[in-house]
Amino acid sequence: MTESFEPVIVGFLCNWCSYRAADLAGTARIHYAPNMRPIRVMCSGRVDPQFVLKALREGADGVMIAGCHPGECHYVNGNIKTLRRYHLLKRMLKQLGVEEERVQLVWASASEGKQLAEAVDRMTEQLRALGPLRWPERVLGEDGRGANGHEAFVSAIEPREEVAA
Amino acid sequence: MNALTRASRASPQTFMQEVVAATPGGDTHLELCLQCGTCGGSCPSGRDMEHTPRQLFAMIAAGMRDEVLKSNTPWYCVSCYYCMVRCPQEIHITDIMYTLKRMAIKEGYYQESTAADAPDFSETFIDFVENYGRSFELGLATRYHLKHHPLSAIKMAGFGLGMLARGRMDLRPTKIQNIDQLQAILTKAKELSNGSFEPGGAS
Amino acid sequence: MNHKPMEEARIGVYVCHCGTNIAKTVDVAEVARWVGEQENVVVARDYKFMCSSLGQDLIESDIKERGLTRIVVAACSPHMHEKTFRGACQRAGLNPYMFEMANIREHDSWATDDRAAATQKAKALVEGAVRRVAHHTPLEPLPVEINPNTLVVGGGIAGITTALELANAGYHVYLVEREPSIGGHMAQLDKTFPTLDCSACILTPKMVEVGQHPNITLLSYSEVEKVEGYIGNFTITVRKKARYINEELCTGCGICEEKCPKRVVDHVFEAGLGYRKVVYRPFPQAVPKYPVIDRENCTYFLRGKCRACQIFCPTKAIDFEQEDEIITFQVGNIVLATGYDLFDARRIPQYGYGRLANVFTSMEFERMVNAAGPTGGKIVLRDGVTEPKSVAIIHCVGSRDKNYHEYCSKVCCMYSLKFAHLVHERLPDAEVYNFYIDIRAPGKGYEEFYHRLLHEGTHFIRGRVAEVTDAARQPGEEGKLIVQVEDTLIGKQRRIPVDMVILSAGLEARHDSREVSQLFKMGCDFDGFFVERHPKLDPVATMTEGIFIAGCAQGPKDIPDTVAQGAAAAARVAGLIHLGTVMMEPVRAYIHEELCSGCRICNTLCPYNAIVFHEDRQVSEVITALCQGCGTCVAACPSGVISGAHFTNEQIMSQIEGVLWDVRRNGNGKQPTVNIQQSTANVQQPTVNEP
Amino acid sequence: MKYGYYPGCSLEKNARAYHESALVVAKRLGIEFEETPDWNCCGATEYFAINALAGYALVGRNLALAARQKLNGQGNQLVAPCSACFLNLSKTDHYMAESPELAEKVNSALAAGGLSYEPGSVRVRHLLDVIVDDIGYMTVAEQVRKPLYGLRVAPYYGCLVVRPDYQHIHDEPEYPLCMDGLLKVLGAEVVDYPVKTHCCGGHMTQISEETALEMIRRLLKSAADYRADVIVTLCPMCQLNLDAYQEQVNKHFGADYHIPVLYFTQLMGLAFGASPKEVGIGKEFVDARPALAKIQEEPPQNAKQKRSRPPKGALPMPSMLSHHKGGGQ
Amino acid sequence: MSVNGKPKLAMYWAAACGGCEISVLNIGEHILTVDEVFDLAFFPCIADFKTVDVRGYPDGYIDVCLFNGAIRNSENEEMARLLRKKSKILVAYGSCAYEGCIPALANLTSKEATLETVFLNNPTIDNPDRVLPQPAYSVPEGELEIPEFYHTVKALDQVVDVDYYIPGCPPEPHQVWAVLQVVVAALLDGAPLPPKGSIVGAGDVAVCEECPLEKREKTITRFYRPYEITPQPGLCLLEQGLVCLGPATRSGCGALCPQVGMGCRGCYGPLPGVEDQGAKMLSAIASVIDAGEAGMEEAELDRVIEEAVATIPDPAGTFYRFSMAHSILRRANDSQSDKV
Ligand SMILES: Cc1cc2nc3c(=O)[nH]c(=O)nc-3n(C[C@H](O)[C@H](O)[C@H](O)COP(=O)(O)OP(=O)(O)OC[C@H]3O[C@@H](n4cnc5c(N)ncnc54)[C@H](O)[C@@H]3O)c2cc1C
Ligand SMILES: Cc1cc2nc3c(=O)[nH]c(=O)nc-3n(C[C@H](O)[C@H](O)[C@H](O)COP(=O)(O)OP(=O)(O)OC[C@H]3O[C@@H](n4cnc5c(N)ncnc54)[C@H](O)[C@@H]3O)c2cc1C
Ligand code: SF4
Ligand code: SF4
Ligand code: SF4
Ligand code: SF4
Ligand code: SF4
Ligand code: SF4
Ligand code: SF4
Ligand code: SF4
Repeated sequence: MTESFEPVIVGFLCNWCSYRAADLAGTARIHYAPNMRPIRVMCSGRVDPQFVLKALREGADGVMIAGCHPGECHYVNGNIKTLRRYHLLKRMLKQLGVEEERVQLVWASASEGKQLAEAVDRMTEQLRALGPLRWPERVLGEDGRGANGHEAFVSAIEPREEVAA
Repeated sequence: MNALTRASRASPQTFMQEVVAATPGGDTHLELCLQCGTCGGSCPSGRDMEHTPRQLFAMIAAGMRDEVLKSNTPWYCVSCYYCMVRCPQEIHITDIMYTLKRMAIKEGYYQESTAADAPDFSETFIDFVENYGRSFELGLATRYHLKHHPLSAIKMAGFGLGMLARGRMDLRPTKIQNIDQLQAILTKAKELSNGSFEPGGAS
Repeated sequence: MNHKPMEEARIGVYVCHCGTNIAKTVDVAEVARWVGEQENVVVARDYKFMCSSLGQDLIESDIKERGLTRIVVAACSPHMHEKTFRGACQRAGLNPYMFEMANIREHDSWATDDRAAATQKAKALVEGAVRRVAHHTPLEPLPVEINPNTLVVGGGIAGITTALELANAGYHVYLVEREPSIGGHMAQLDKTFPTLDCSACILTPKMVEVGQHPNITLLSYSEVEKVEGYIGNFTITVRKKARYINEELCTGCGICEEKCPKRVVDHVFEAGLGYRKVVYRPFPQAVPKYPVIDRENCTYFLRGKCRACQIFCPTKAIDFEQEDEIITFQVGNIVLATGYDLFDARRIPQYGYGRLANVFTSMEFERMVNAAGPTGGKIVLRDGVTEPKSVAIIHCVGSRDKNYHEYCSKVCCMYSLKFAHLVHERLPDAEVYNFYIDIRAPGKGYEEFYHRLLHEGTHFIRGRVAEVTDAARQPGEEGKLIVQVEDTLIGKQRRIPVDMVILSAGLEARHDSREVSQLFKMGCDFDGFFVERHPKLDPVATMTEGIFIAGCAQGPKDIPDTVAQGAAAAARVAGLIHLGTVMMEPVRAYIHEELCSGCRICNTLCPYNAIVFHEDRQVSEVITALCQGCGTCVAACPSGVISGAHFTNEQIMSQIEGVLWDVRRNGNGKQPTVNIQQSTANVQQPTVNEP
Repeated sequence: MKYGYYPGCSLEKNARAYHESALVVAKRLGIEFEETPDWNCCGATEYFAINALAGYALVGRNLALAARQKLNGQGNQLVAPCSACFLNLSKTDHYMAESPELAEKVNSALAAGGLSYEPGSVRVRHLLDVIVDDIGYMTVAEQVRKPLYGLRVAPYYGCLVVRPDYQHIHDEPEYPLCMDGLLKVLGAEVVDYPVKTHCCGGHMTQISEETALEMIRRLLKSAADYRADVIVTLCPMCQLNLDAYQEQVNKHFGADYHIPVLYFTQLMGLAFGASPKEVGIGKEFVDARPALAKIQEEPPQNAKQKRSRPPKGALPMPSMLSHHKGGGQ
Repeated sequence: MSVNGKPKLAMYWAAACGGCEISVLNIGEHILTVDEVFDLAFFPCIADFKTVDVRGYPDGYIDVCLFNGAIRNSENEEMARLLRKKSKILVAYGSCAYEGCIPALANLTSKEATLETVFLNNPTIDNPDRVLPQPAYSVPEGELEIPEFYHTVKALDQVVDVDYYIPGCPPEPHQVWAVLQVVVAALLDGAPLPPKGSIVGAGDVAVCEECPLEKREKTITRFYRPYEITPQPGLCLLEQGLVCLGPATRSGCGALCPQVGMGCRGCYGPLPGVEDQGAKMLSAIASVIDAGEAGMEEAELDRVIEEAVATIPDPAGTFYRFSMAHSILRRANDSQSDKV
């Protein structure tokens, strides 16, 4: 856990609220940690838990899912489904030894640029304290060049052609 | 991280930043003063202050260090917190008054203020607390008044007798059992306070 | 584990400087150089203003000359210029959906000062877009027909303006108003600043026009209960509350009101300063003209006796059996003009409202000075007779105060000046004190009005009032209200004894604005005002297509601004109706039926019921016309057989890989595959003007 | 319910009447107190003026000791009857929670004495709040044996219990009503005078007597204007200033105030049937006995009717209590 | 192909339960055909071969090797590499070899904890000296080497290149037979082989497709463990609150488990286009939990949802029962591991 460790956060931001909140934060020149890298989705309900795992597996130190407050979803209640998935996912990630702070669900409506910025700052702070995740090296012990069958693993999770016998 | 707050906590350069850094607790918001005057209007002793709290803040913003620390204003603050709860910018005014008192004492300014003996009152009070763990009104009254208001001390003597007669004053101070522990804590606190929250300390 | 695109993608990447907006913080040249080395990137350039016509030309010519098949622009938010660049692609013959934008301005350069970190982040965002765009497929936007009818909610001056503009353009409007009459706050006002025209005189003709317009269906005393559907085709359910008056029989003669034996304080129209009967019209010029029976206070409803109104009604229009009516209809667009609530001055007890009799709110004062109001226009104390000899007007009550509302309410300075003028006019001998923090008079003729008040001899005291009290300290204060303030220009505390205090309360969002915004599925800001699509460039549209806002529902404003917004919203709606169809983003879900197992997980998830299950074939299907593309079902299908156009798993997974280029294992050190275009654009092009 | 109890220096000395009456009342109401062992002075309004960190550490020691008490097996509640103590304890807890930097420093100081304090682990309560909120008016009413009929009481809250209200006790710090309600339950007639949260002058008596006496005069004048028989306080400092300096105010301003100043617990005790001595009556400078003699056997007849109808033609008066929501077009 | 013209068949078990060999034998009378068509080159379960025999074979000597079992220790890995070298076609046979299966559930914990449970802290264990397996151990006869116990259990293709996959725990006999037929046709008649990397012996639609139980719109308020309720016959189990991975699992088994009232555990692995079976099933299940609605207070909302999802006590074990080794995260994070 070096002093200079800067966590990388992948943010899944809903097009209608949190993405615009991030736009607003920028427009208002609210400065916050540059550690979150946003990916736009149409609704937080689009966030497939696979995306979260993928981001962690690819080296992110944390994942932020952001959507409108319950009751304000552009698509009525997509965020409620997100919330349900998030709670179950959180339980599962706990079993997988991923600290709770690493995957966070944040509500930020389009006007809450400040709140979103604060959430990013807060999460960045928390991850700095936790230290890097670096799943491939630290958990899987991969050196990055196909040792331990890494490459085989890579090909195995590629979509495969399949044949019914 | 936020640029808005960063200005206030970083190593102090301006007088304003210095005051903010020396004020513990959450965000003091001092830099947000609108000069609306709610504080000055609300202050019960505002009538007798040389500068209203608002004026003091304008002077702080203008970097008028000497004038601010010489002012009797902080010493006339009675900690009523009216200004603080009414301030539309949620400025921690009362806490800032305490900070200014500390600064004035540390830099010896208070002797020039019209409330020159006020710090002595506080210091005498504290002296008893540090030695006994409890305050001691009789001792405080005698020591402070004899020193500063020998004339009124006579008047106060009547007051003191009234207190004694009503069983409202003890002749001897009470000492807490674990006075060593308290003293160790206070000594350590004073040592640490050279770090921050005190005038001149870096944050 | 790269997700490989189907065919070889030829990608062009354009990194925008946005003048210095981006370039100041992000090393744009370096980003362009670096991305030029990435897989599939054929051209990478940085350029001053990508959205300028020259910037767009650059994309077009590269597509044509270098055979680009996919475009990435790293610039501002897609909400700003996605349309612009899709247009450029289209003009060059490329399907506009083969484009992706990386937001390195709002999300990056404006959010930090750290140049190294910002540049690193920019690379991540650009690489995410590059990986993603490789998986884009050509799409066609979906046309949606627009129902030409419009719903306007709220019949204040904003709603009235919108309704009339549309109706006069020949389109049908349903105007839903909660109160028994339209008119809103403007109907309560006496004179309007700065010209001092009589509010009722300019408003009533418009109200009458609404009432009579063949293109307007006025649903007063009604509330919207349900909103379904989407732009072009909303289904609206309205509850028309029972008035207990048969509108077909009622002539509006007012005899019932006259005969009703019971009066109650009118907290709505008279702002608590006057009384009304239990069967009432809020004011004589009410539109529609029919009265309503206030069920909560009606003696008949409470005790089963009375019926005075019924007995005396000449046309037998009173109907105690009437029930609420539920009405449904279809509209293509919605305008919300629900206005504001006045800040409740009781929340600041030190100003004494509710405790000290002669402290009034601004709206009470409007009613007091109104010739049709409870005092017939006389300015008097609470006892109803005494004329005040001195009046204090306190600005910023509930506004510019973090304990209540941080924002400035924009109109109260001006109406406070108006009040001062009215006091001078009616009580020439009275002293008037205005207590202010700043006088905000930035409108046409507003500052001049302020000067007029200075001439009239108003005392302006700069200082926010600390408290209003009846605790006298000095003999001159006995029996008076004392306004305690720091006169900040003098720097001293002052106590001004007066007879009457008027609290210039601010405007706040409707108490139910959050529920209303949820009903219509659009956003509210922190203070409860509806959020506009863009604060400068799109102030009457919302994030939700087909829903517009106007007037004080969007934020505090005066009547001229309100009217301008009302008309602007009407123009936006008229434009859509005129087009007849809108093109919607083809972001839709699609179920690969041959792979669907019919597990029915997805069936209940769609908020628009767009997913149907075919019992015969045991498979599910998305009805494209209903789907709005949220992607919830896509994320849920355990078999992974629903794909969400333009937000496919491959696209997002690749983007994840891209944004993590620097921390991924194997993510680094791509061999440069193609030629590098290094900051050439700057050199080649002459100076460019601001877009 | 068991509470930690922090009497503070005043209650041991000049405010003994408060202490004694509080214990009488607590016993009747089934409140159990366990005094925080070996507590020290809270620093009043003085310590922060000399050294802020030491001031917080001074209070921090009390909090740390209270946190150790572990009453009721749950979060400790610490009752401080003195306003200044109450404020200093809750302020220290609040600022330590708000500023991790401060918390860390205070804790390093405490560590020198082998102590530590986790912000939030003690809930600081004022006695009035405990009686009104935890016990409730109903239970108090049940204990009333000798109602205070006919006694006109000016409830005086002063500053530090209502402001800055770190504990969020009051619906409305500018216009608190909880003690008014309590006194009404005792049968007293409560005057709604406008200065009930104004400042008593605090330590200004020691620094600028002129300033202090004027502050005290304002309070006495308003109470007198409203024909109060007694002023009721909840703070030793307020009691002392209004009581012991009344004579000086009279001299200085040529006035003639004779308004006894009692603690609310003293009146509660009396209403509960305790003897004046038990609740410390007689320790005050301005003798309370003449005022207390006004207490009647029967509730005054005119109490209800006094609410005269507004004159005809008068405008309706807004009510402070019924916040009319949703009104206005 | 060998001298007698018969293709050489091998079958080997690594970290596995043995069910897979049984499944091959279970193809009934077809086993005779197998015997007829193939020459056994290595099949420790039914014939006496030694590793040295295999080492002696030239590379590519074996035509088809059915490798079952996961890679748990160094011996498993060594055998995988050996058989890869000696085989033309290497098939990951059964869920363990395909995706880690039950052995890979050990990835939810650490090597140390696993050894501890197996050798030390277990009611049936008497190990007062707390002896743990050592890679090397001296006995009077000399130095003994036993295989190294890995930290992470892997699927076969995570250590060697794999040609085909046959999922199932164990694979269903009729599917096994169908696969063998394809291979035989290719080897003997030159028919085309499926493309490398294919998953054979399974469908590409979910188990639900084959499941005869009636599906309705799903609204589930809580989940039950199988012993807690008796499912109503004829009705989809998932709807009744029994976790069934059918929707996220490849068909091929004929929906064996649901048919007998036991929710599908997911042994045929994820569907095409799905990278992570567990995450997908989690997403599906959480989406249809009928807990919490938009109007609620946020804290209340969290509470009711927490409560509902808590009825699935072991989500990782449930959703990754078979696919842990192939899941996106592959194993749990336990920082003190030696990462082998
Ligand atoms: C004391 C005072 C004095 C003022 N004086 C001036 C002045 O002199 N000059 C000037 O330019 N401006 C003045 N203003 C400002 C002016 O009142 C506003 O600019 C204007 O009234 C705003 O109109 P609106 O239509 O947006 O809102 P409103 O007037 O509030 O109208 C909103 C309407 O929507 C209805 N409604 C609300 N919610 C619903 C719902 N859910 N369903 C159906 N209907 C609903 C309401 O009943 C109301 O009829 C003054 C304001 C105040 C407080
Ligand atoms: C220094 C400064 C800073 C500002 N900053 C902000 C800000 O930060 N935010 C903000 O909201 N507002 C700001 N403003 C205000 C903003 O500039 C105006 O609100 C806005 O530009 C007005 O736009 P317009 O179209 O009405 O007029 P203009 O921008 O003046 O456009 C009028 C156009 O008409 C053309 N034209 C004029 N006469 C004729 C003719 N007879 N025939 C043909 N064409 C003609 C002109 O050439 C011009 O192109 C600022 C203003 C100034 C001066
Ligand atoms: S009340 Fe607050 S904002 Fe106003 S002058 Fe005082 S400190 Fe400044
Ligand atoms: S806290 Fe001090 S400065 Fe503020 S109003 Fe009270 S006495 Fe005045
Ligand atoms: S506004 Fe124009 S110049 Fe600025 S970033 Fe967007 S495209 Fe570039
Ligand atoms: S308009 Fe004037 S009175 Fe109203 S909030 Fe703004 S500054 Fe205050
Ligand atoms: S993406 Fe799916 S859930 Fe969302 S609207 Fe379309 S069909 Fe419905
Ligand atoms: S969830 Fe997927 S597999 Fe199941 S019914 Fe829907 S589309 Fe078909
Ligand atoms: S029981 Fe399982 S396999 Fe059968 S339909 Fe239900 S979910 Fe699908
Ligand atoms: S139902 Fe599921 S667990 Fe059972 S055999 Fe089939 S795939 Fe395996």
